[in-house]
Amino acid sequence: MSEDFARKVEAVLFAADEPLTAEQIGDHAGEGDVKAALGELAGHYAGRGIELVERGKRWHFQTAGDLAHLLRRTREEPRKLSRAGTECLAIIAYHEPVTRAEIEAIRGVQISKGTLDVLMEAGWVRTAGRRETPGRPLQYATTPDFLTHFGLASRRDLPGIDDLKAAGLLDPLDEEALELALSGDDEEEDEVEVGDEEV
Amino acid sequence: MSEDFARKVEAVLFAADEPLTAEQIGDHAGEGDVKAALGELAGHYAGRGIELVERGKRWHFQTAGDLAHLLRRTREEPRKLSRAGTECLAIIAYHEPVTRAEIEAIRGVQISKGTLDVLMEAGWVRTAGRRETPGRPLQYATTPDFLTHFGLASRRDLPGIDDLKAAGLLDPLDEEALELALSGDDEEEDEVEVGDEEV
Amino acid sequence: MGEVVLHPVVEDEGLTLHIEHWEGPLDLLLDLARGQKVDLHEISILELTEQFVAYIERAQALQLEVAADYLVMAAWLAYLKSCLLLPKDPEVDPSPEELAWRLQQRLMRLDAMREAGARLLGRDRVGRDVFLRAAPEGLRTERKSRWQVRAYDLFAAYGQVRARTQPAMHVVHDRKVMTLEHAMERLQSMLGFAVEWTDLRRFLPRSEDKAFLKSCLASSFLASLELARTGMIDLEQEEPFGAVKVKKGR
Repeated sequence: MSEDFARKVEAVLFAADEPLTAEQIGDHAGEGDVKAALGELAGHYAGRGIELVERGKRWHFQTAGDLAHLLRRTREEPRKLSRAGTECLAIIAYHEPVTRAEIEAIRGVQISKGTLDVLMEAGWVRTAGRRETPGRPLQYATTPDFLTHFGLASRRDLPGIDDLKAAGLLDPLDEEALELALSGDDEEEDEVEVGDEEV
Repeated sequence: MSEDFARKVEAVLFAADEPLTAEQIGDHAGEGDVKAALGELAGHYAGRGIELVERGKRWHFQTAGDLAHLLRRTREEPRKLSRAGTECLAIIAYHEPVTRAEIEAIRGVQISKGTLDVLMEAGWVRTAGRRETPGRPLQYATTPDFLTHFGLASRRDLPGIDDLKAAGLLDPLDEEALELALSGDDEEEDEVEVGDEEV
Repeated sequence: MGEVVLHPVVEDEGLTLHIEHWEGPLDLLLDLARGQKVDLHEISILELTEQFVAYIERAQALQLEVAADYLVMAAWLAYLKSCLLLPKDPEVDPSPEELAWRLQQRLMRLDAMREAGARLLGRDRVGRDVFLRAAPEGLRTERKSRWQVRAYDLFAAYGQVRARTQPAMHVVHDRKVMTLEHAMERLQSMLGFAVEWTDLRRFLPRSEDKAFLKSCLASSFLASLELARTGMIDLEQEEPFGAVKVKKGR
């Protein structure tokens, strides 16, 4: 009985062209305990050539990581990120929600125009409302697709996040640090930014 | 050992964007007995939500055929029938079998093809043969579903002209009241109706 | 920074120059600190400061263009260095040690993020290390309209169609009027009495029917205009809206 439902869930996930939430799976598979079926399937596929994984509350099948060498068509990365882009992405992921000024404070340098755009275009970063502080700066955060792409079940899976937290390296920056980081002309840029991004 | 190879074949087939021959599979999966692995996998997946199938010496995974219906979900959304549709349906009900030209003559307004399509899609109207007159126009009539939907035992239960008159539904001066009786969103459609009728 | 800066890098004792993109002064500082020690907790801020300032000074001596924020950092570090070397002044807040600690923290923060980024990129990534199904059947949700209409709407609609298209019969009530012909005849026959100027209204028949009287007045007025045109009568009106008077023509 439950196995019958599990194979429906299996079929739906297999046919889907994007990761699905338990709810979306239920919409297609019909009546049944989706959570239980997902657990059953994940267990069944563990160690096989295909695995069932959860990424940010969405589920999908993917090939086993250890078989990458068989399947990789080219050695090239799917999206080559610049060093600035990589650092920005890490800062957003570990500190989210985070403002542009905070990213710049941590890196000690202004973000060049395209950097955030590239991350948003890749679908890994989204804007996450405005911070209710003077100037109401925009905040940035990661997306479910970010978790999917980097194989993270949730943000708690970010490499070393617990250690960094414990070491206080993810604490909010105090204002002095923000000031120290940015020379006077940055502030102007910030204001311009607010205007730009409202469009 | 052979199981280890089977999972490679499994991953290769899963990630492939088209059915693969045993030879192509071998090119990716490396050393091993592809035929044996395919047999093993086919056995493993038999009866599951995913099936391994061979078509013209090419192999691929596909969603189990008996579950195909899960992939196409229809969601019903309640929508109010337009005024044009309602009038059209009423005319068919009172005058059936009736041709399109007759409906238009009674309404005094042309009807679009979409209007009749909607009524047929709703299951209330069917075609009822051709009228044996020049041009042999199609005739329309109501369906048993129509009676069921409107709680009518038969077409004789439709209120007669006298009933309508008694209810004030035939009074030309009452047109405004009627418009009010028909819900607000009809008004928009009324305007459309003047030109080319919308559904 | 977007601009290209010529960066001095010490190799052995000599100075070689590389055109590179440092990601800002903090980045350069971090690289220098990394050169000192693997554990950033153990670096010497004083030494770091000297290295950075020396770099920038050499670059300037070679007349290379150095971006402003590098110069700002060099100046700040030079200040920090002098504070650290001077005898302690308990009045200064924050203390130079505190400033040095903050700088160290910032380097550690940046370092943590740099490492995190590298570890992130090194994970099993979709499309590089793990693969999704390349040709999924796809799920579709087809929207179907469930048409709704109430029986009342249906009957009302039919009633309306009938009401709209029923041939309408327009009945005009029989009304008593005086025709223009009649008014002319009447006026002509009565003209003999009008030797003096006479109010047109005195020629109207007596009647209780107000609508009929209006018709008589209108027709008689038109008749008087017609008779005046042919010279049979004269017309006079002393002021606008005043009484219209008639007299037999000469």
